[in-house]
Amino acid sequence: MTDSRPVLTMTGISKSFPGVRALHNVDFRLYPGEVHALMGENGAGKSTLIKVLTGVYGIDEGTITLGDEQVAFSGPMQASAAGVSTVYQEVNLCPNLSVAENIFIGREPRRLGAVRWGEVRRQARQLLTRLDLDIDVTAPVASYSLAVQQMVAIARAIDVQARVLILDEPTSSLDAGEVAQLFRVMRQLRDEGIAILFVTHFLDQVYGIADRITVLRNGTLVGEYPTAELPQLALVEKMIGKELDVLERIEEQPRRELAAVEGGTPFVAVSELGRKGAVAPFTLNIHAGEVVGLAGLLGSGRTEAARLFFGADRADRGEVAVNGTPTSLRSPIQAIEQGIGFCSENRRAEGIIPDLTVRENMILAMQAARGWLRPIPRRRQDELVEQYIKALSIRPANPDLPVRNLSGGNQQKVLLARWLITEPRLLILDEPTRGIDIGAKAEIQKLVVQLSDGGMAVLFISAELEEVLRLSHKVVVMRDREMVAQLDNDDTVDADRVMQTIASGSQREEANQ
Amino acid sequence: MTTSSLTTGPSWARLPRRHVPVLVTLALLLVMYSIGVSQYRAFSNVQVIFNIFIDYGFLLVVAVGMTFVILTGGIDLSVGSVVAMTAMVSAWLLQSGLPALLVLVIALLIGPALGFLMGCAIHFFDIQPFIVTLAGMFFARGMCTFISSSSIPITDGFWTTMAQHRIGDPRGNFVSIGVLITLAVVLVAAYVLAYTRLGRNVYAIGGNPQSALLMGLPVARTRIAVYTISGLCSAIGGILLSFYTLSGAPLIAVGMELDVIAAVVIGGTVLTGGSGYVFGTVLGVLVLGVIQALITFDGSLNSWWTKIVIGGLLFAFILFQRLIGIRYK
Amino acid sequence: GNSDTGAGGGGGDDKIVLGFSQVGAESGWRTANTNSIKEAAAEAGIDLKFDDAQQKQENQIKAIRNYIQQKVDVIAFSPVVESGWDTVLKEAKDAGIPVILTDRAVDSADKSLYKTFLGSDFVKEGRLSGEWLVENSKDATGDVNIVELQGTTGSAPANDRKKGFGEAIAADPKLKVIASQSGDFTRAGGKQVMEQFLKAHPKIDVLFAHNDDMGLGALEAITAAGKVPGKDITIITIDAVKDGMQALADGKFNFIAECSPLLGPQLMDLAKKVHAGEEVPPRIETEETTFTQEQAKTALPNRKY
Amino acid sequence: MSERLKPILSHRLFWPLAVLAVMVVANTIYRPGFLAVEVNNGHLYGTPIDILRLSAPLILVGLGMTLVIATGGIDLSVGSICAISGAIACLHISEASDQNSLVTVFTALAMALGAALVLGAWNGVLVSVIGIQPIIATLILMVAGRGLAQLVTEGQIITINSGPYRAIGLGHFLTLPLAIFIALGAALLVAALTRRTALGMIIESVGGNREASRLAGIRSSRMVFLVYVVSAACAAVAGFMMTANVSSADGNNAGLWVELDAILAVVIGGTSLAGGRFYLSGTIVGALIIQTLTTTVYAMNISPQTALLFKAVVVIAVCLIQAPAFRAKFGRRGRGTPPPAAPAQPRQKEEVTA
Ligand SMILES: Nc1ncnc2c1ncn2[C@@H]1O[C@H](COP(=O)(O)OP(=O)(O)OP(=O)(O)O)[C@@H](O)[C@H]1O
Ligand SMILES: Nc1ncnc2c1ncn2[C@@H]1O[C@H](COP(=O)(O)OP(=O)(O)OP(=O)(O)O)[C@@H](O)[C@H]1O
Ligand SMILES: [Mg+2]
Ligand SMILES: [Mg+2]
Repeated sequence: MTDSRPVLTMTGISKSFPGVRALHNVDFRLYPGEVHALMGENGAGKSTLIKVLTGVYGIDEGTITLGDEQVAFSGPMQASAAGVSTVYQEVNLCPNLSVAENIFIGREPRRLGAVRWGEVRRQARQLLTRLDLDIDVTAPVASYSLAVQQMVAIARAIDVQARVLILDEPTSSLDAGEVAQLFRVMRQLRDEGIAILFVTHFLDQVYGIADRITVLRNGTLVGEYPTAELPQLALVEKMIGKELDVLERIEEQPRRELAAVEGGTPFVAVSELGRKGAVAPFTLNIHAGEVVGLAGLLGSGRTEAARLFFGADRADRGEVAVNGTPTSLRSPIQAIEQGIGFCSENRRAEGIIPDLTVRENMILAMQAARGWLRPIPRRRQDELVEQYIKALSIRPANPDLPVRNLSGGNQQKVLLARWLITEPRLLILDEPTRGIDIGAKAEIQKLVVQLSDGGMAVLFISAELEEVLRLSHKVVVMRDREMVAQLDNDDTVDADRVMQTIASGSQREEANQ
Repeated sequence: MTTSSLTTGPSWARLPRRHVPVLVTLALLLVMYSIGVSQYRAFSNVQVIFNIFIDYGFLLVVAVGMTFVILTGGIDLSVGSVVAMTAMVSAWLLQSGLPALLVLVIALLIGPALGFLMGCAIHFFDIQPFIVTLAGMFFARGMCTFISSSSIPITDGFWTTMAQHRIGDPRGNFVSIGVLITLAVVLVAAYVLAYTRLGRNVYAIGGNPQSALLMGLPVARTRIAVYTISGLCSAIGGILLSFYTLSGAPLIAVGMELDVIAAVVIGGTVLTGGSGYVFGTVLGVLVLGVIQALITFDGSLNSWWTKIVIGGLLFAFILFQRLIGIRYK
Repeated sequence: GNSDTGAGGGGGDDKIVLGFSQVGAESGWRTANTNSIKEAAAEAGIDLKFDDAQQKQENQIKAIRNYIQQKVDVIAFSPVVESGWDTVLKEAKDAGIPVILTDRAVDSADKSLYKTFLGSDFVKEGRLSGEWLVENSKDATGDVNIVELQGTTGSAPANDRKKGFGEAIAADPKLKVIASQSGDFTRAGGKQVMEQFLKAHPKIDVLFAHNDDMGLGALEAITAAGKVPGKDITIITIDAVKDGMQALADGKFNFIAECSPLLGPQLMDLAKKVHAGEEVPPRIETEETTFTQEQAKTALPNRKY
Repeated sequence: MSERLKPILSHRLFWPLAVLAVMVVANTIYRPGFLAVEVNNGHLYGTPIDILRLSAPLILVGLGMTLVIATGGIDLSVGSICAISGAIACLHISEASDQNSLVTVFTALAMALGAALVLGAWNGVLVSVIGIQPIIATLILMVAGRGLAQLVTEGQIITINSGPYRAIGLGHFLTLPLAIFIALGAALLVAALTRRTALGMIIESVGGNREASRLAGIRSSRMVFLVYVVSAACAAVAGFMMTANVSSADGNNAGLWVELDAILAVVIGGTSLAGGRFYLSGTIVGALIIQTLTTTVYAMNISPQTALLFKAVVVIAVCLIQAPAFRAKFGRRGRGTPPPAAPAQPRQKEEVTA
């Protein structure tokens, strides 16, 4: 399967940022016709290794050989010209341009120097069909959900005539169906002899597609292994440097019975809440201490429903009662005052404030709720920030670093901390584990369970159905922007059952109570 | 498994949505024009519109260049001074006896050269465009007074012809050659933005420069190119101005950059970059022209009321533009 | 005839319509000029269409074009700069509308483009100031150090006043301009520049300011430096606006060359004449004088602006 | 470079201050008396004092502008607001029977400040409620405001003769010009308001990512509204100083182009026009640099014809020397420790997703 000579060799790569040594003497090889997984915890240096390769960052030490030549790209433009095609970790598209244009910009089909728009659209449609995505390619990319954007970015990358294809966490917001589709395309490309570098935090995906695995830890190379020779547990051990037991613990965590949490007035009760063009009216109760999972396919309207709960978008019909008293949630502030928190799936556009420090990002929501006149005393800030840096193992553990300098996964944890600090009574988590490593993911799941035991209600959205099923007391199934079912999460409910519900759709299942 | 398609309607019904701001602007412009016609009889003369094109030709050319810059999310404050400097240099060189063609070439090179340098400083040294082009503005204006502190008349035959040749019926309605040059510039710019890679890269950078870089687009080249283009447009604008006034004056076009930016923004281009059209800029310039024409035709305002009314009309226009634009979105 | 006057011409058909394009309202002087013209027009029964160009030549050209469209009877304007008027003036000529220049001249080679020029001579103002200084420093022994506050760099009054003054003081080699800087015709500018002059040059005998406002600003700087204006430093300015005249009468200034803004009545006169097709002289200078401290005391009570 | 120097060299204010020092040194070489300060009538008198006094209005306008820019906006109307407030105050005083009465002066100040607040609120509404782009929203007032100022003064220069009002621009306190204390007081007030409370962080957060801030529960619109009001208030006080400095209100010229100088000061001070982090101390140093530059032109007797060229050169030099990218390229002559390579990324601009 693999050639004898690597298409890409990186040797002795070191890279430091002010105050952080992101990579230290790392070697990496990539063979044509293989899928090679790059693994490591959040902040291990995976993205940095990729960016060093494509010239986004300069290298401090080390050499890169592509084919037979030693290369030092001055930037992504040169890299892609040399046949290295990359999807970077954060979705990097131009929000103002159309889907078709985002796919083809920089290499549009032209005649006499003029872009052939018709051709661009036609080819874009074709390409997306290959990924099984049927959307309007003339609409601006920003009008689509993050998952669709991720697919578009992938489409852009796989169309390039490349020798090396790099995918940095392409699947973080995709659901099983999309992932399967993506893997089909990846295998096809691999068989054509393309070398694929693949980063993910999903172990089953690694074992599903990767031929070999390279593990990084703390910016240093742990080793390179054929997938077949590295069992899951060993891989995890190599990534985190110690044995992991939380993973098992979470599996056997006893979830309280639904009956135990339901009853009494629900904390939030919405009836026929809806917004034209976004979500069809739906009715849902969430009780204190209850975890409600939202399941559905990409673009099924989970995010939009969640936003109505938080007042991020205004509902144009329906009623809301908090603790039995009717209220209206017309803006995030009102929702926060009612004790609701919302952690957005789109951390770059709607989450982090890149210039502010980790500390400031963490206390922002709490501060906003207190009002500007009552700053949180520095000592209290320190306590809170330190507590959550430790609890969520945010690295580097320096609260005064601008959050933009953190790795993607760590930024996500900062956002989570922002809401946990406010101690909300209902926390809406939209893809909270997106881009988070397995250790931290387990921690977060544990946290959700703990919080709900402590009486906090959680609305949990994840592209990973297993995760939803593991945590929720109740699973709400959405399809085509409509709530189609509410399932009590008892022994009868499993992934297949949910998928069936999604597929059969309209048939409304008996909502509990 | 196919993800469901959620398009909100047939594509023809959605298409104009992008153009809503421009269409609204056009409609409001027509409303304003008809107010003028209903109030002042001579306002309906075709020549009034032609005059706007004659009088605002150079502004429009410069605004086209500025559109490129603003689309990338930058700004160019040097344009007014570069216009003045170009006119000044032409007048000065002609005065010293250089042949017209050579003067034209030299004058057309200075603007882009300065723009290129500013673009390099902005891109390679990562200095904010505002400050770099402000320095460019000081520099170009300084060059004007350095060349001569009083205005220099142009008597060259070529220039005079360009200035005074009237296309159309000499007694009736006419436009100047400058207007044709202006229209040519507008068309070329519109084509470049819509149909060439350079144009598309401009939009991409305006949308998100970091993404554009990671998508492998030539960010450096494009950034520098837009400032060079703006410099070139200012140079053309300067030449047009020197046709228009047949002289180079050190203090001409002071504060023009603000008019230009206003025209571009009124035309629907967003200052943070990434969205806007050259056609919108044309409308923006026309809006300024019609406002000015309304004021002159009225002829009863005193100096300060003139300013207040200009501000008021501008406000009314933008307010309606905004309110109607939102409703149709 | 004006039977075809465009709409907005207002008034009866027999009224002359005068389109006037003013430079702007950049100073008190200019406002006095505008007021004079408006008042005179009302008095003379002339229908005035007024436009403020906000110090932009382009705006003036636009205004003139619009006046041509409106078919006014006479066009008058105070050019922002000297050059660049040929094209539009030709259009006016072709449309058969006579043009009168006020306040500032144009450098057009073709004198047939306008009927007449009415205004002051900036060079002369500078020269008168210089001549007075030459006369009054006859007895001085040793060098007389002059500092000059120029108007806005590149503007016609600044250039011309500097020129006239320079020519006049060349007559006496004792008179030396040791520093010359632009104060932008404003009080704040004059003050700020003068502060630095005072620190850089321990011995300043004369201040020549291109307008009263800069002189008034400089006064403050001189006082703050502990010197007595009008005594320790001789102050010469141009314009003779009210505040300036007051300073002169108070003995703080020493000499002002007048630059009168009251062109209105003369302009209306001319407008009627050119409209009737009468011949007018190609250049009419406004009646202007100069003031010394004594003259100022007598003139001050009946100054209009 | 020695390890001890590093923190100093990497301090944000190091390069702006260095530029300021270079200008002062150059001036002193040109004219040794440049730094001389003497006592005159019981006040300190000398060029450095002038610079401080004259930069006071610019510092004030710059303070407000810093906050506006921190939210990602811009305020072009400050110059006009200076003119209007100065005009209103002077008009009221000039009409009073006793111009020296404190009551008159305070009423005048209150009226003018009130008017400025209204204008600031107008700007704020246009930007935050109606959603007009800041540059164009404030351009409206920039144009119309000049007209309003002239409407107040009827196009004339209103000269007043009021001791208390004069004191705002020219008075002394502890031998130093009062204007310096006013500017300093305003700076301290703004600094306290923003840094002692959470206001500063909230403003930075709104400027850094408005949508994210909204979702974190910040009333973004209200903050945006507020900064324009503060900016107008600062401009109003600056307008008092400018008019008091020459004891007259000139509707046309007071505060002309001060918006450009203020923006320049803010940018030299290290605040990005894209919004986000802001540095009040940087703005103050920026304002001092600009005023020193102007004074240098006068003090060195640079001819008016070339003064702008000189300014251009200095401004570009200031920017270059401050730009980390420039220093990284040309500063690493010495073989020693190479400075960490700055990421070759343009300044990050947040993705604005609809
Ligand atoms: N631009 C930067 N400036 C400073 N430090 C940075 C920068 N980019 C990354 N780092 C640091 O380098 C380290 C490696 O980050 P990197 O993004 O490569 O991690 P990663 O392995 O991709 O993690 P994740 O799984 O969370 O994406 C982190 O400690 C991060 O804080
Ligand atoms: N497959 C698709 N086809 C067309 N539009 C889509 C699709 N997926 C998402 N969208 C668009 O994305 C927007 C947001 O959908 P939303 O975020 O509510 O979905 P979601 O269930 O949260 O899915 P995701 O997993 O993508 O976050 C919708 O406005 C819709 O127009
Ligand atoms: Mg990463
Ligand atoms: Mg979602």
